[in-house]
Amino acid sequence: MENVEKYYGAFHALKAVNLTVRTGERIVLCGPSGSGKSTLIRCINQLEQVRSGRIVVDGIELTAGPKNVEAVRRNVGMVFQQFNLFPHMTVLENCTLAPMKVSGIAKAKAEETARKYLARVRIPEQAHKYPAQLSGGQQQRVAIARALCMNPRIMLFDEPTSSLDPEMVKEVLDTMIELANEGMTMLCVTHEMGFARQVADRVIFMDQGEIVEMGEPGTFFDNPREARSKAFLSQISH
Amino acid sequence: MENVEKYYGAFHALKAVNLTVRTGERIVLCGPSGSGKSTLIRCINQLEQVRSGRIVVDGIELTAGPKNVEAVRRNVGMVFQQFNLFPHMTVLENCTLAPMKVSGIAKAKAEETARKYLARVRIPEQAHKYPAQLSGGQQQRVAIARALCMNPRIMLFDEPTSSLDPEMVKEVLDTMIELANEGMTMLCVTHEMGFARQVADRVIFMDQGEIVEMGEPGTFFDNPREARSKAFLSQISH
Amino acid sequence: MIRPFGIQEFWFIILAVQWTIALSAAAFAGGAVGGLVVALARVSKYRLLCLPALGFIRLFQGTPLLMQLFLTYFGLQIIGFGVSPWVAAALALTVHAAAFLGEIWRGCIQAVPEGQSEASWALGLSYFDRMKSVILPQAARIALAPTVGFLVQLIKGTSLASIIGFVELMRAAQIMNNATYSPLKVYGLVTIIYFCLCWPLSVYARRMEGHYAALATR
Amino acid sequence: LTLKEIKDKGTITVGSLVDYPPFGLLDSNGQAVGYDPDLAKEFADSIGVKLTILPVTSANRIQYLLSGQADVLFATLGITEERLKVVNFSVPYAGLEQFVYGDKDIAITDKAGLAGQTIGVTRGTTQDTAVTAIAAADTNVQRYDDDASSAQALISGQVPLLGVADVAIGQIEKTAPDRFTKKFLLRQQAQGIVVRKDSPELLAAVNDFLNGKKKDGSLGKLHEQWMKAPLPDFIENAEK
Amino acid sequence: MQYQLLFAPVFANMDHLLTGAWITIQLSFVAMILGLIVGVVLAFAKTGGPPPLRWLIDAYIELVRNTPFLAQIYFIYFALPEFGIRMTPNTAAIVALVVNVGAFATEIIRAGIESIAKGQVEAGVALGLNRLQIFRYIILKQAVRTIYPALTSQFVYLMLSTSVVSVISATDLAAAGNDIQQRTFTAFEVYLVITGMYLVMSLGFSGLFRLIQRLAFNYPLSR
Ligand SMILES: Nc1ncnc2c1ncn2[C@@H]1O[C@H](COP(=O)(O)OP(=O)(O)OP(=O)(O)O)[C@@H](O)[C@H]1O
Ligand SMILES: Nc1ncnc2c1ncn2[C@@H]1O[C@H](COP(=O)(O)OP(=O)(O)OP(=O)(O)O)[C@@H](O)[C@H]1O
Ligand SMILES: [Mg+2]
Ligand SMILES: [Mg+2]
Repeated sequence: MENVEKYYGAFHALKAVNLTVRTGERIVLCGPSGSGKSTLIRCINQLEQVRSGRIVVDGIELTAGPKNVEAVRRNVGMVFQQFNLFPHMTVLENCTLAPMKVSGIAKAKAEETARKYLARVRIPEQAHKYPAQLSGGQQQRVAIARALCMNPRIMLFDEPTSSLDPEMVKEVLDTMIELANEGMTMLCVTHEMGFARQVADRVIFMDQGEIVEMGEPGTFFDNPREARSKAFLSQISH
Repeated sequence: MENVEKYYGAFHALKAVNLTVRTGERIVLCGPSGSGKSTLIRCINQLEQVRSGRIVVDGIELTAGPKNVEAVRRNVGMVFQQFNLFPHMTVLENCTLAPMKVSGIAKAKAEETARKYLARVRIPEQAHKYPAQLSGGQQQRVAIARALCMNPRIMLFDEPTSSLDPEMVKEVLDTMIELANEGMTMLCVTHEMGFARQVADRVIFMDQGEIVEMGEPGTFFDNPREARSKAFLSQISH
Repeated sequence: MIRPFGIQEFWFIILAVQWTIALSAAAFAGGAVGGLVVALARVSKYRLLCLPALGFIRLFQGTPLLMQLFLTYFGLQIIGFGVSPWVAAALALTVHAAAFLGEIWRGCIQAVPEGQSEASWALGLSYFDRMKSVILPQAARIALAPTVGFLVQLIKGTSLASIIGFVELMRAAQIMNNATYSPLKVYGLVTIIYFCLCWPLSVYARRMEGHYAALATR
Repeated sequence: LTLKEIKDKGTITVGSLVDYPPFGLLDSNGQAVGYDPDLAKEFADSIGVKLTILPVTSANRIQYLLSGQADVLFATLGITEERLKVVNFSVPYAGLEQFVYGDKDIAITDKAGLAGQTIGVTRGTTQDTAVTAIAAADTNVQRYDDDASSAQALISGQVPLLGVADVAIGQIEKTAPDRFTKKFLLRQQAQGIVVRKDSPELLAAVNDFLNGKKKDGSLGKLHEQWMKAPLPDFIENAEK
Repeated sequence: MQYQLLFAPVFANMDHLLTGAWITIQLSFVAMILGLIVGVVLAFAKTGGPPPLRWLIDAYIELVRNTPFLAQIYFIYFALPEFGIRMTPNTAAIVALVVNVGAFATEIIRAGIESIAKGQVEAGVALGLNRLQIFRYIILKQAVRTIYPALTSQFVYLMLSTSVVSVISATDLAAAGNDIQQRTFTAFEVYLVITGMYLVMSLGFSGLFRLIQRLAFNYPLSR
């Protein structure tokens, strides 16, 4: 990601952002509300178009044309704050839709894969329920399984636990930790500092559309360099 | 509150709940989602009708007839999780509506009172804005001021901070702490343990419609008696 | 005896617009009052109010306006309350409007979040104050667009009053068509007139809808 | 209402068509004029009451009378058996000749030719009754709400044939000259003024009025004025 | 004057009325299905098609929504033949109904599509689905569920508006009623009976729609 600039109308949402993520790296993004964290990761799979700059994912230049966008989306899985499960489909159907329609995989095969990932996020028994019948934590784990079914090489998480009840945060974080331990490349917006300390290779702190600070979690949390980072950290651990 | 039983259809939401609150007492209610916390405090001002049992507020028996309900509602202020400000009225109008319509206070007098309470929740300068123009924390403080304008003898809070961004939780809690210090009788559903420790006279833990444990915050947090309380406490402070 | 479609015929049709407008206005005014009552009855928790309101809505939304007009005009005469076509048309359209507006407004009242009612209750407001100061002003904002939309439907609906011989725009057109045998000119003109009456309202309704959506997503 | 009640009230409400020139139409002031309204005016004068014209629709004419909205109908109603069952007719005061009429190229001379054809009529008129009576099983009869619609159906080619009265034929010829011809005569239809069965004195008064006007020739003059033709013989001589 | 209600002639012609009612049901049903298809296609085109297409659709919707159905049906039956398009009355009635309900359905379905949370589309995009797939598999069913009440009342309204198609000599229930009342001169009674029949049909349609709703949209909504 080189020199990426993003505007919403006149609003400058990302300012000359540069970021390189290596395969297998696990990155946590944090920063105050409105700092551009979501915008940044949404640019990676082109949910938002950038004004200028280059984004290269897995050797493919996203910003070069619509063909590339297709290819990149297949390799990038995304998990949203609001889960965004499809309420009119069962858990299994949620997981098999994209493999069947996008990759053209046969139904039986797609279901097999789906069950495998549902087992991995520990809810194999919920396959035939509808999203609304699950708790928030279960829903978010389905969302993770759904993304995994496309065999992505990178996973993006946008505040995956912040609309969950406190009791459910842990089960989702555990799933994410497992995933991290298996070597998945991950970019994760979250304020869960415990998680960041445990798995992140790097923590990135953003404010007002800029990357303000970047570093190992230990260093960042205990010894932030910038004034803005300090202010932020003191606020969220009041 | 004696032997209160509440059903939603066939669902038994409150099971033989007994609770006495003394004037000036500050109580924090906690417990897992769906345990009946909201139901309990909503019964106190008759937002929900109970099946059986007696509720006596300030010497008036609520469960005895509609006349009493009117009287009790005037003495009980309530603050909701979703603020529930009236979006089509300015902050000042929100605060003066009930005093003018219910207590028949003249406009000038009502506005004076409203300004006093708005000053007390530290947002005197926002009086002429509309709720949508305020941050969540400011809105919740307006909601508190609005309830105070009716000079209630008891204040009920239903998770007043749980739909706020982390940065705004503190300003609302501070307002509540001040209120507590002034001697207001308060019943508060919240998971903010810091707040509970600081101001609560008693913490009540509910599960599945029952009061499971009740005690001083110190004792309750550091040394819960019941297994269910322990499990809950370990979960929310993971 | 046939005559060409000339300036005189043109004016005859144009002038009939006043009756279309008068009929729409009368029906809308009456329907608004009735609709409010029906809507409030419909959201009431008392079955004794709720069920008759529901029955009223089902009956008048479930039968053609054409028949309602006819039965009102001749039915009133038969039971001994003979009224002019104008009164009968206004009455039938009023009832029709009350049923539709009642249903539209019920939805709008119910679209006001439950928390608003709860907050009013917690503040001790009476039913009357709660409705007047809190619920209805908010419902009204939601209701504006669909209400104007219904007004368009009502204006078009007045064209059916021609069945009882009331001379509004559509009936005037029929009369002129029978006199001139120029249906394309006559009905073309009438269509343009209806369009001119309704289109500004439709545009306004959509603008309001967008306005409300913008407010709601804030 | 009985005749006496009408006289006491001082006004008579007459149902007339206003969309059927030259029998009934609206003048430039929106007043009902034509053969029917003019005759009604003279009748009201003759019994010494004021006249109110109630414009009626051709489809629901009789309902206006039966339900009591109108006291009497001067509404170009053909005298038929069916109608006589529910209302009373005066002596004939006008007559129409009804034809099967249609595209020049269609060669039909009698009712046998209607087999397999599509023919339009105006719903509920006496042509409707006549055409329905002679139509073959496979004749497709299409009924429109008023004469202008039937005529338009013919002119726009939706139907090749029409059962229609001479008055309307005149109008069609002006709009679309030389496209259509009369095929054969359906029947000669006499029109009467209509009152309810429960008002015999009113009927008698109408008959007296009409017979008087026939005798002194003034009915013929009024007819001449509006129809540009004398009263047909079969009406002039009809006794009822 | 005492008006005697005479229902005997009406009931003597009940078969005629029932035939008319059956045709009304058929007309409504066919028009409904076709109108729904028109609505779905146009709503899809309108929420993402090229601007000229959207303008065209807008023009169509505005024209239909702001003119009386009576005028539309006159135009289709009497004026289109001048351009060489000739239809039987019942076909013309269906076409007019489809044109009419198609415009309303487009607007309703569009509103439904716009009411779907943006996150649903984003989730689809993130999974790599294309625009048509997102519409077909994710949006459509949810959209129709949200606007189902509006859509069904529009259809009932459509069924009731078929009562004016008799002006072009279509043979629906209202036309059958007209024929009978012209022969028996019991207009009031006939209209009373057919009004009752319309009521039964609209309640029946509403019931049918509720049944379809229960069968087709049985997935639970969020708690
Ligand atoms: N679609 C949009 N149109 C206009 N402005 C937008 C849009 N989306 C985001 N913004 C603005 O861009 C800025 C960055 O938004 P972004 O969602 O990336 O913040 P964030 O760091 O994810 O915040 P949060 O923690 O609240 O999710 C914010 O100021 C926001 O108001
Ligand atoms: N209106 C209602 N109808 C039916 N069931 C209800 C209703 N309101 C609440 N319940 C049920 O009653 C139980 C208690 O609900 P309550 O809202 O009191 O829980 P709570 O402890 O406040 O939970 P939370 O922390 O999620 O707010 C829940 O299981 C809930 O599903
Ligand atoms: Mg964000
Ligand atoms: Mg609660």
